[in-house]
Amino acid sequence: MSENGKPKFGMYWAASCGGCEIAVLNIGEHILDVDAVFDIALWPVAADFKYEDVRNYPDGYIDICLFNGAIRTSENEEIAHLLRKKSKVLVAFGSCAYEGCIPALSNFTSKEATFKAAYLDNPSTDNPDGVLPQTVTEVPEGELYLPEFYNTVKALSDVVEVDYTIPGCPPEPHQIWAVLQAVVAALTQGAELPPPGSIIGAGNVALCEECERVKSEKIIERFYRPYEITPDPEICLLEQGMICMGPATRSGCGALCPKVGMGCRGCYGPLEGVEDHGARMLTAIASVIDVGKPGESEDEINRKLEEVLDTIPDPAGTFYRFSMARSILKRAKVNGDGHKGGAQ
Amino acid sequence: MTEQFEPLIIGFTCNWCSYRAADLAGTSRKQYPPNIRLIRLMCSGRLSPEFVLKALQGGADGVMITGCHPGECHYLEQNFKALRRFALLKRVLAQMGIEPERVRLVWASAAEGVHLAQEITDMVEAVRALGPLDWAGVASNGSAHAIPAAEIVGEEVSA
Amino acid sequence: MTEERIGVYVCHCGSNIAGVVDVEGVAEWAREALKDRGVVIARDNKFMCSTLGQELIENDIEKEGLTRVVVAACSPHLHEGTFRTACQRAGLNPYLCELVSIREHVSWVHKDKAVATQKAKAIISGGVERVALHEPLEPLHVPIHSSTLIVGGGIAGIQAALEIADSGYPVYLVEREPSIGGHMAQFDKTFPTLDCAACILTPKMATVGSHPNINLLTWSEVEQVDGYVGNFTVTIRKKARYVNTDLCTGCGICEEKCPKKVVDEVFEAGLGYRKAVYTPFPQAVPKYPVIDVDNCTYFEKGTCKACEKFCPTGAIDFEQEDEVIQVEVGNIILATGFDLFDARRISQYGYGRLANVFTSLEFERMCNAAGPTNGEIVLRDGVTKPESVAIIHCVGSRDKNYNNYCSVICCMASLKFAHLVEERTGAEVYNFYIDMRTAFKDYDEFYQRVLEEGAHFVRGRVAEVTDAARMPGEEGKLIVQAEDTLIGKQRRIPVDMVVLAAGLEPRHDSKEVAHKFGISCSANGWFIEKHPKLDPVATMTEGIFIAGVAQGPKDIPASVAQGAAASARVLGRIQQGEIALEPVRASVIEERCSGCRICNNLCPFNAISFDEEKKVSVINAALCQGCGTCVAACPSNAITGTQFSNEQVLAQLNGLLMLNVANGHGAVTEAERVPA
Amino acid sequence: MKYGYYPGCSLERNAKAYHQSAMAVAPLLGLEFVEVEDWNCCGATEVIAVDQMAAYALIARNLALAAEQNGNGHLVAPCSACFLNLSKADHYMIESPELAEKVNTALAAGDLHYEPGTVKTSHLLQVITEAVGLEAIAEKVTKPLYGLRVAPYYGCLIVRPGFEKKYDDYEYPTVLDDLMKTLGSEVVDFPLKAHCCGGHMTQISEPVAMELIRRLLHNAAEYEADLIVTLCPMCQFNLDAFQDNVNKYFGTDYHIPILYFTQLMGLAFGLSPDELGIGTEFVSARPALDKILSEAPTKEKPKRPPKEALPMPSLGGEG
Repeated sequence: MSENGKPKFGMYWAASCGGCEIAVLNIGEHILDVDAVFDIALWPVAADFKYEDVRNYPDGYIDICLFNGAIRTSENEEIAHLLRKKSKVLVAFGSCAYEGCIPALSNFTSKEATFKAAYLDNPSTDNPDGVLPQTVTEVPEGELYLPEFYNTVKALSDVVEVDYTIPGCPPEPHQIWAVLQAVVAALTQGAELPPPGSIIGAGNVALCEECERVKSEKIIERFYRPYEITPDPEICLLEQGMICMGPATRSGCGALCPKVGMGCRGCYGPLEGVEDHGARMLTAIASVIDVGKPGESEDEINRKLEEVLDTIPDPAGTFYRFSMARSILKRAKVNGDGHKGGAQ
Repeated sequence: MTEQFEPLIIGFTCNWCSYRAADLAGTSRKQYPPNIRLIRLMCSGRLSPEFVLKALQGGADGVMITGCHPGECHYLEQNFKALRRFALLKRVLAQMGIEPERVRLVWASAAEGVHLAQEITDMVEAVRALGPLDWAGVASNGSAHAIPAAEIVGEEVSA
Repeated sequence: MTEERIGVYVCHCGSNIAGVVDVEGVAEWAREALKDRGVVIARDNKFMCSTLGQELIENDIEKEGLTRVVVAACSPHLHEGTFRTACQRAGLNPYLCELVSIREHVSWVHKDKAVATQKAKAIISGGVERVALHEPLEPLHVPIHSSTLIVGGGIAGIQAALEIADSGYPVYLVEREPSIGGHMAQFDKTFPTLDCAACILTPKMATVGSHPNINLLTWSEVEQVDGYVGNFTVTIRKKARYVNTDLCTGCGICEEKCPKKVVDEVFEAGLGYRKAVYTPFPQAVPKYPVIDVDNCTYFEKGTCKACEKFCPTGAIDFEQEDEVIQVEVGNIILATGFDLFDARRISQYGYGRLANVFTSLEFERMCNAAGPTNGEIVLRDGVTKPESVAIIHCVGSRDKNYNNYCSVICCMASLKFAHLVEERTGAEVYNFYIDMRTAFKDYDEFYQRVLEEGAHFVRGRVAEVTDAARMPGEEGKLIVQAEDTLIGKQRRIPVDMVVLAAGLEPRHDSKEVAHKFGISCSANGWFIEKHPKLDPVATMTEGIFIAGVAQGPKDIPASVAQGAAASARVLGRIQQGEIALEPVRASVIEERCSGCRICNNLCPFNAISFDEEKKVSVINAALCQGCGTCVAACPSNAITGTQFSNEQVLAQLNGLLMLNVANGHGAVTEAERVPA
Repeated sequence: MKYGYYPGCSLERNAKAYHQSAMAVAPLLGLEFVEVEDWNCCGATEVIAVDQMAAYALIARNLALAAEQNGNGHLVAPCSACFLNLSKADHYMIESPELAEKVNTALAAGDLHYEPGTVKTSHLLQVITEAVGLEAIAEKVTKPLYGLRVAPYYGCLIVRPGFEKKYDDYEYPTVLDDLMKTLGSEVVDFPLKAHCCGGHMTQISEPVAMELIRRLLHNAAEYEADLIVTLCPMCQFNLDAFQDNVNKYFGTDYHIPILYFTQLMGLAFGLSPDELGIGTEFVSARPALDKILSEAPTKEKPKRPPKEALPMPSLGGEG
């Protein structure tokens, strides 16, 4: 490692899709500035480092470490601890590290069921002997080890203390660049960093604020899936019956999805003080369903209500698409085969 | 535990009807199992789903949501909002693997002390039959994995 | 750990609580176990609500500098006020005191001492966690505007208007029809005393018309109600009369000259005619006529203008337009009355098909000396006197096919009819009834009197009224077929005339009206009072009162009583000058609101509006009733509710969950704190 | 529109004309009726009184067959008794799973099963007035029944009980009235339109039966009806076949033909009387039918009532 006094930059890739890495590259030519300003201390996707190298760094050697990906395996967790120790500033980068994101949807089922889907039932998998990953495997040469695959996907903050969080699946390049600039400013001109624990690279109010669609009072008679309607380009999607997580989701992306007629999926996560992203959206949406007036019989109301709710095929999956690992319940209660008590 | 399982139920009550129903059950000395603990809200419409989730996650084995009968809401129509949210919450809870018997919506007017007591008794028995929810156990399931200090400080490690 | 200094007070309530809950034990536990949660004092006392008990709290607040108080005793609905005031006396904001119920919810409903004691601890634990997060609150004081809006100019509305106006306060009386008077003005005699309706009503109407404090707005309807108790802004549409009331003298020449005669479905109940320009009846108040544009030849064909030609003061104004005005009032009384059950719905009684079947209201008009027949009781041909009349009770009432309820007035009205028929025609009268209901002063005496006059009473519901003669003597008659349940036989009684005592129904538009004024109505549409016994004229909405049949079927004396009662409530308010509202309210944290507008139509009290400038939702604290529905709905946590914030509720939940029931025999172990 | 068709016993015997006319009219209205194969008697009004289980099993067998044989599960019955029995059995089986179970145990003996609620039974009149509709019918009218005074007779079975909200008003239905007006005929008020024709009383108590029938004839005569139009084989049979007995019994002299509404529809659609089984009735309809005018009678406008007369209640409202 050169001792040119350049701040050290690290980026790690735990359980995630790689989109976050691409997002960083998407900051365009600024990537050169990053290279100019920082020394890369760890960036598996870009440069060849061994865990061993990292272990040999003195504690706090890495000035800023962007950790993307959820905690899915013992390896993810082990490295999280390691990087926490070796980094001055550890950033949960992207939805996976922040709140589990898509990987955490498997918290609706069990490890066994996940394996079954991935290694046995998957049409593109050829696995006649039904071999499943083992933590320890005997071979003539001796034992081979694999990290343990957890039953429950966790957020980075569940296993180590996190200094900052940059939400998004993936975070928007302009937001990433803004954050990096701030950090650089802090490191070079000693500028003020935001208070630890804060969410950076995102807004503080819901997406609707940056969404240009016209909003009015909401009365929803039924819900539509994207393929079922062509939404009016001017009007709030939710009012048209398209599920849009915008009202419950942090701004910062520029309302990209609503702009193109797709409801917000909620990847920027909940707002400050909200403990459960899904629950917030659930209660908001349910409140404006146009069913139930004084005078109507309860059976009638329930019947209509069920009809309307049938137009939301997978409510939990919809409302907790990104936030399962950070939700109040964190996972579903399932038996080994992924079967649910509640779904009986 | 050799003793029979004693479920813990959290009850959210409406200040105007079900909480008074509970009062009435008291004044008329209507006995019911001690397993329920009530929280007073102004209206079933105030109930945030988080309250239910928190209760379950925090150790309750069941949650009873109570309010005025439809059409009798002190705030005209807010219990309909409670009804809508409950209907959707039920579906989400089912996906979370929580048995429907564990979260109930009960209408009880201020005059229905006996009715409320009966509902409580029924629910306690139903949840007792289901056994403990033990969400702490559920959530920690499979993630109880301590990292040996050795691995972090970078001494000899396998793989 | 909280900074607060919390005092916990456990009440014995004699043996009511102490008999089951180990009160000293609980206090002891609170002192020790809750130390780290801010409890600095925990005491038990025989009767916390006694002066001594209250002083205990007051002294501790003063001497020990308590900042929060938890009292574990009876239901908050009993003594919350008591302990809050005690705290206030000692200079602690009343809302920093929490009363938790270990009597109604513990000692009175559980027998197992150990378990009950454990539950009491849990409940106190919840109270302690909660109260630590309480905030000092001040009640909202809103001024009461001294003028009052009364909707409906029937006898109930008239009574209320006069009571208030006579006390020197301004009243706006809004009536949909061209004249006040309501149904009572249509009647001839009133039971049981048989004094003539007009004689007792018209003087009151006249007083209303001329009262300096009453602003009478007939031929007008309320369009919109904004604001809240003490400060309503009401938008009223004054429909065009096409008569300039400043010039009109009410001479009636226009009506006389108008060539267009139409059936009067309203005042004459369809039994008589009126002109296209008309005043419903001679003693109408105000005296000014209106032009009925749907029937006026000029408005139909563009020619005629007879009324204009002959009007001596040139008061006819075909160009007149509706006028929309706004008035400020502090309170509102709804006395919108009823609609008569539409007897056509019971086709087997033949109303509308068989000429000589009449409704009670038609019959009232027929008996009325000023009515279409000048008080003559005759058949539809207008000349023949009936020799026999059947009066069918409970038409559309006490019948699951139509209305389950009793319409209250029909028995007495039918008896009145029976008497009038007897008196004026000497005809045989047959009453077909289910039960006779003649409660209240002098009513049953009247029943006895009618019996003595020789009216027949057949107990049984009428199966059908038909003109299909079956046997000799039935030809040309209306045959009433009914089971006489007293002799257990079917009877067919041929009569000349049938009167249907049709029931009372809520106004066809009562639900919209209720919604407009933010009050609730029963499933059938009667307005719902705040308490059926103890608060019969108030509603759940502050500042809105109800009177008369709009609240449920009742007779004239009861309607008058309610009109007076409602006005008394309003006067009380006006004299207080202002009203204090519970500070349990929701509010929007502007900088967190994204303007998604989810909350906008969740409030039945219209407390939530949208600020188009700032693009955020706004809650009007005075309109807010504190239910918290919007708090629970806000997707971005931008709405908070005082006294019921998420933090407070979750803290209580957390406190409740800290202790768990261990086993059936009530042996209790303290589970470790559950993170919540 | 395709329907399962349950003729019922009487349409093969005394009510042949009803069957014949229905079949003649149906195609003109775009209706296709597929007779349920191997149907059995519905038990009429008696069996239920004797043994309910047997009765319901008997009826349900037809429903099971209908469900099995025709796709849209919509069954048409021209006979009021059949119609009532079929819909009643279905209704009660839906209401009471126990009954449904028992009935199905019985059906199982014949390898049949009926899932309550799968077959919707309608009376022929319903299908014609609701599914086809009066406008469509009006278009088909080529020979309007001008000047013919018709008393519309519903009988008691088709409208009662009201559990399926079958009619606008089961005390005083008007569907048939409207249909007859559409055909151009003049409908007289017929207060007894939903009263009982006596059913099988003719076999049980003559005086009762005779009186019930007399009332109907008397009422129709009172209103100067040329004929009574009906929709129920039992009603038609009683009023037609026993008219002579009534005359003998009471010394009266009624000659009021009783036709099925389908027969009058056929006539209005231009079919010949023979195609419609007209002529098979006991009281010949010819004289009445001869009264049919080629031109619409010029309605003398209602002379205004004397000024002292009181106005009739408006026909507004829900009535």
